[in-house]
Amino acid sequence: MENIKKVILNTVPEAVIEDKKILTVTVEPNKLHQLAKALRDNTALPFDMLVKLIGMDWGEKLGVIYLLASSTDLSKEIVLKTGTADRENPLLYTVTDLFETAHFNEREVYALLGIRFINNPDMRKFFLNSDWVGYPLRKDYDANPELNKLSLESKDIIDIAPRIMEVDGKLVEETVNIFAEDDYIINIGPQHPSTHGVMHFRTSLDGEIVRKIDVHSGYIHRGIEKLSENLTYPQILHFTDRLDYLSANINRHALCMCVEKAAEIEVPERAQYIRTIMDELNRIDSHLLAWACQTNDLGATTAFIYGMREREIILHIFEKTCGGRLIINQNVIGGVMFDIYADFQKDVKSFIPYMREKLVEYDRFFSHNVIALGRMVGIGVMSKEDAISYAVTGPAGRGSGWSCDIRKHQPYSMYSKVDFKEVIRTEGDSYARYMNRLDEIEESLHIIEQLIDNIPEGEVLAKTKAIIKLPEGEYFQRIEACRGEFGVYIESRGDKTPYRMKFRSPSMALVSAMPLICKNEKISDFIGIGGSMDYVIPDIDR
Amino acid sequence: MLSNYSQPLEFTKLLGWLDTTLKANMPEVWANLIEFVIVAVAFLTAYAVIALILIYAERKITAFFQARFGPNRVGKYGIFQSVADMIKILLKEIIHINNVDKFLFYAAPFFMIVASMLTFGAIPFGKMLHAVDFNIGVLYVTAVSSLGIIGVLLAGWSSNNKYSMIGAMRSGAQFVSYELSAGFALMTIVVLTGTMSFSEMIAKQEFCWNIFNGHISSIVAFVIYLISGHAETNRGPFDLPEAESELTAGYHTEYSGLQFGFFYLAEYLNMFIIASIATTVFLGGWMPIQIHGLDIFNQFMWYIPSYVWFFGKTAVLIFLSLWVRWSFPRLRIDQLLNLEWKYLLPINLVNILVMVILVLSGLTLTDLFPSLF
Amino acid sequence: MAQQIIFFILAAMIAVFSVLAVTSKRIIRSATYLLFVLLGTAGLYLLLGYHYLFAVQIAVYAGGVMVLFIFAILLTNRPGENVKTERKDRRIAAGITSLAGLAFCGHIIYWNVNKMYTLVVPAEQKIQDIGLTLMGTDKYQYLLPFEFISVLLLACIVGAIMIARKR
Amino acid sequence: MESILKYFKGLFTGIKSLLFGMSVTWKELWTKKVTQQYPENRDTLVISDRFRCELTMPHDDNNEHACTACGICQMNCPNGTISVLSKMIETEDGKKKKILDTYTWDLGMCTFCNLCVITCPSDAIKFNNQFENAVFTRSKLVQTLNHEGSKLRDKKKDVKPAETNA
Repeated sequence: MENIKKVILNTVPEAVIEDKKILTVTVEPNKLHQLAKALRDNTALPFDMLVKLIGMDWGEKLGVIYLLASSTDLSKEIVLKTGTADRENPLLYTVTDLFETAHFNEREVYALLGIRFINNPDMRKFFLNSDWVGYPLRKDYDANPELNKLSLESKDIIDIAPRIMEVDGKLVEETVNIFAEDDYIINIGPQHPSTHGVMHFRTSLDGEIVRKIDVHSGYIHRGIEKLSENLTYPQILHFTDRLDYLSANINRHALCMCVEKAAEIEVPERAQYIRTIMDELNRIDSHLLAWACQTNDLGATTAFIYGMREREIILHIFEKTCGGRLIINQNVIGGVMFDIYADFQKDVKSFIPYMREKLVEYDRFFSHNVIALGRMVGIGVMSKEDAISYAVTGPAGRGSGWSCDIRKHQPYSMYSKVDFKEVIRTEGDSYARYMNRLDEIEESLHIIEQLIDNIPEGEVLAKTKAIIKLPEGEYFQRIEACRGEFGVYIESRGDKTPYRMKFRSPSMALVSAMPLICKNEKISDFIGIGGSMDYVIPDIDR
Repeated sequence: MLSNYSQPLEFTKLLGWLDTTLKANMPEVWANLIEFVIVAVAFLTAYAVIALILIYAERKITAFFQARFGPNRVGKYGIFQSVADMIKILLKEIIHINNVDKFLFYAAPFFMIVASMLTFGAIPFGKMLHAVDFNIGVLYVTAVSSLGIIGVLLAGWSSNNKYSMIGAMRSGAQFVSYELSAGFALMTIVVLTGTMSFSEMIAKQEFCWNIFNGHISSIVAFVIYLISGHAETNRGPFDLPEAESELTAGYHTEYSGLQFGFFYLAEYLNMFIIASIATTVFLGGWMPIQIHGLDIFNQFMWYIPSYVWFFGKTAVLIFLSLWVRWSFPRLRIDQLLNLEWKYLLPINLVNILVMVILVLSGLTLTDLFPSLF
Repeated sequence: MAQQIIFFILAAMIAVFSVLAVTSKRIIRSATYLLFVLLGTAGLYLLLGYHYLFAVQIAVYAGGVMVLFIFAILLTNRPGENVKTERKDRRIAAGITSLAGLAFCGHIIYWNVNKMYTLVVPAEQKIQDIGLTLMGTDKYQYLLPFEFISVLLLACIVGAIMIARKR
Repeated sequence: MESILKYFKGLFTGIKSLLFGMSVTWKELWTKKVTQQYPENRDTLVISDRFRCELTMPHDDNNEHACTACGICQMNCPNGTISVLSKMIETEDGKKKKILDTYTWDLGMCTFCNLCVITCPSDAIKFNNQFENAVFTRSKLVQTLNHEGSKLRDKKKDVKPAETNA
C-alpha cells in the first residue's frame, strides 16, 4: 500500500491521505478524475472496481465518497473523498468514463442530494421524477407533503436527458435525446410478468431485435437510507431483510457485522456457525428461486414449480428456526435472535442429499435441453472487463471469469474455516450464469455439510448495551449476498442513530449492465438474460 | 365386411331411423332442413362440451406434471371448474378500448372460432358420425384451418398495442411456415392411401393403420405432423405469439370476456382438431383394432363403439401434446423458423419421396404381406 | 330454390364487399373486405359442387395470399395515414371508366353465358384426374406451365433473399 | 461432409435431450404430490411455535399480566405499531403507581421484527402462531392486548418463570 501512496502523491501532490483502517484520500473535485484514473490504471494493483459511490451531505459541504477495490484482489480497498461547498449548484466531475457503474449511482446522487456531475452523458434523476422538489438525503430537506403532492395524473415519459459537458474548459448545459424519432419503443414494465418486480425498461426494437434499453427505476423506492437516519441500529436491522428479500439473512448479517465491528462486540462462536449455515441455506433458497424464475422466463413453467417445491423445504426450516419464511429476522447485533431448534441438524442433513438428487434432475430436465441451450449459450455475453467496469459481482460476475467472491477475498464468519470452491466460468453468457448458480448450490451444500455437525455449544447472543452507540467514524462492510457483493456504509457521529447509511445493492450493478449485454439480442432473449442476471428490484429501489 | 360384426352401441340405426321417419312424414326440403338444424345444434354442443372437458383435462394433467393438484375446489376433484370458468367468461364485461379499429377488433375472434368450427365439421367422429364427407377432406381441412391465422393477425393489429402486434407478427411467420410442414405430412399419407377423403382413408385402415402401413416414412410424417400441428395451434413450446413472459398475452392482450373466450375456446378446439386429424389420417380414425382372420377378437373390439375408439385415440395424442407442452422451454423465433426450414421441411421433402418409392415399388406392409391384412 | 337463395346471398356479399374493399380508406380494412369477397367466391364454387376449387380458393387466396397481404400491411409503418380523397373530376372519370368496363364485361358474359352451360359438366372432379392433368405432358395437360410458374416463384424467392441480405 | 455429420449429430442429441426432459415430467406425473390442502388440513397443520403471527399479552388465570407499562416496546418499535397508554392510580399504602390502561397493537402496520418482544424487560408480550388474521376492515386489525379488568401480576407471587420460546 506504500506504493499506492506514492502513486497518489505523484498524481495529486496536495491530496490529504489518512491512514485509517482503509486508506482514505481527500482531494479537490477537479483532481478527483485524474486520481481515480491513475489508480485504475495502476498496473501493479489496479483499483478498477468502484464498489460504492456514496453521496454525502456533511453539513457545510456536499460531496461523494468512492470506495475503490482492486479487481485482482478484492480485499485491497481505498477510499476517495471529494466535496464542494456550493450548496446551490453543486458540481462534481464524473467518473463514468472510468467505471461504468458510476453512471446510475451518479444519477442517484443527483436525485437524492442534488449534486450534478460534469461529463456524465445522461444526467436525469434516477429513482425520482424530474419535477420532485428538494433533495431528500440533504440534511435540510423539507419533507412537507404539500411540496410533492401525490399526483394521479398520467405523465408522459420524457426521453430527453439534460447533461453538463466540459468543452474546451467551459461548461455547456445541453440536452440529448435518448431515442431517435422513429424508434419503435415498447415499455417492458413497470408492470410486466418478467421484470421480476416493478422495473421499467424502455426498449427500442428493430423487429424482434433490441436496439437500445433505457432503464427507469424507483417505482417502489422506500427511502430506507433516509428512514435509517432517524432509527436506532437494532431498528434499522429489519429494513435489511426488505432490500433484497431473497438474501434477507445475508443482508442482515452484513449490517450486524458492520455494527458489531464498530462497537467492538464479540459474537459467540455458536452464533457464527448458525449465521453461516443460515446464510448458505438462504443462498440455496435464492439460487433455487433464481433458477426457477429463469426457466420460467424461458417458458418452462414446469421447472419453475419444481424449483419452488425444493425451496419450500428451506423455507420450512427457516420457519421453524426463526418464525419467518422470507423475512426471517434471524440476525441481531451480537448474535442471532433464536437458537436452532432441536431437529435442525436432522432437517438440514436430510435436505442435503435430497437437494443433490434434485440437482441431477434439474440437469436432466433443463440444463442440456436443446431449446434451453439455444436460448442461453452465447446469449448476453458480458466480458470480464465489462463485468469489472459495471461492478457486476456474484454468479453473474463469476460467469464472466472474474473471481469476485467476498467469501474468498475477505472471509467473514466461518468462511475462512470451511473448504469450498469459488465457481468461475469464463464464457460470460447466460448459460455460464445459469450453471454457476446450480454449481453454487452444490458448493453451499458442501459448506453446510462441513458445519452442521460441528456447531459448538454456548451462547448465541452476546451481551450488548441497551442502547447501541457507535463511536464517531466511517464503517464499511462488504459481504457476499446471493446476487453479488452487498455492502453497508455507516457514518456515525457518535449517536444511537447513524448520520448516513448507505447500502450497496448488487442488483443495481446487474441492471446497469442490462443495456450493454442485451443490445442486439432478440426480445425474448432480453427476458432470458434478465432471468440469468437475476436482479431483485427492491434491492435497487432502497 | 364391416356389417358382419354386431355393433350394438353404434348410432347407425338411430340415425337411419331418424332420417327415414322424417322423410316419410314431411316433404324432403323440410326433412333436410330439420336434419341440418339437428346436426348444427349437435355440433355446437359438442364443440362447447369438448372444449370444457379439454380445459379441465389440461389443467388437471398439467398440475400433475407440475407437482400440483390442479383445480380441486369446485365440485369433487374440481370437475365443475371449467363450467364455472365458462360462466365467468360469459358474464364478464367486454371492455371497450379507445383508438382501435372497432370493426376489425370485434371481428377478429370470429375468424378464429369460425375457422376451427369449419374444420370441426369435417371430422369423422365415428361410424356414421360424419357431417360432411368431402372427397377432398384433407385439403378442405388444411384450407379452412388456415383462416384462423387471419383472426390472429387482425386481433394483433386492431388492438393498437405493441405487444399484440409483435405477437401477431410472430404468429403469422410461425403459421405460414408450419402449415407447409403439416400439409406435406398429410400429403405423404395421401400418397400412401391414394385418396383425400377421410372416409376412404379410414376404410383403408381397417386392418393396418397408415402409421404402420408406410412404416418408416409414415412414422416420420406422423411425428412431423404432430410437431407442426402443435406449432399451428400456438401451444408451448411454440407459444411465441402469446409468450407470457415477454409479450404478456400476445395478440389477445386487449380482449376480455367472451371475446377472449373465443380465442381461448378456439385454441383448445384446435388442439383437439389437430389430434383428431392425426388420429383419422394415421391411426385408423374411429376404426377399432382388428386383426385379419381373428373374427372373435374383431367382434369383441366392435362391441366398443367407434366413437369411443376415436375419442380414445385422440385423447392419447392430446396427452402427448400436453406432455410436450409442459416439458420444454419456449423456442425463440429464429429457433422456431430454423426447426421448420432447416429440419422439418427438408426431412419432409425427402420423406414424401421415400413414400412415393415405397408405394411404387410395393414396399408398404399391405403390399409386402397381403395375407396378413 | 335453396340454391338460388344462397346464390343471391353470396352474390350480394361479393358485390357489397368488393365495393367496400375499393372505397375503404383504411388499407387493412380493404384487405379484410377483399378476404370476404374471396370467401364469397369460394362459396360459389361450393354451390357449384367444385369442391377442389373451393378448397384451393380458400387455401391459396384466403389462407395464403390474404395472410401475406395482411402480414405485409402490418410490416409497413402507419399504413393508410394521410390518404386524401381524389379530386371530383378524377372520381367522375374513374366512375365512367368502370361503368364502361362493366358494360363491356357484361356484354361478353351475356352473349356467352349460354355457351358456358353446355361446356361445364357439373360432375365432381377426381383428385387423380386433377393430379394427372397438372403433372402430365399430353395434350391438355399442364406440366410445362406448372414448372414455369415454379421457376418464376423460385426467382422471386431468390430476389427477395437478395434484397433482404442487403440490409 | 463434416457439416452434414454435425447436422445429424445436432438433430439426434437434441431429440435425446428432449426425451430426457420428458422422462423427468413423466416421473413427476406419477409422484405423490407434496401440496398441502388448506383448510382441509387444519387439524394436521403444523405451524412452527416460533412463527410470528399475532402479538399477545399472556394473561394467567387471575386475569393478570406482566406489563408494567414502561413503554420500552413502544419506543423500540420501528413503525409505531404499539401504543401503550398508562394511568396513575393510588395503591392501598398510598403510593402513586403507573399501571397499564390500554395496550394497542396495529397488526396492519407491524413488520413482525420481534424487537418489542426481545426488548421487553418483563416478558409481558409474545408472538403466537395463530396465523388466520384476515379481516374485512383495517380498523379490526388494531387490537387491544390487555384484557378487560386485568391487572399487573404481583412480582412476589410470580414464582413460575415467564414462558420463553423453546
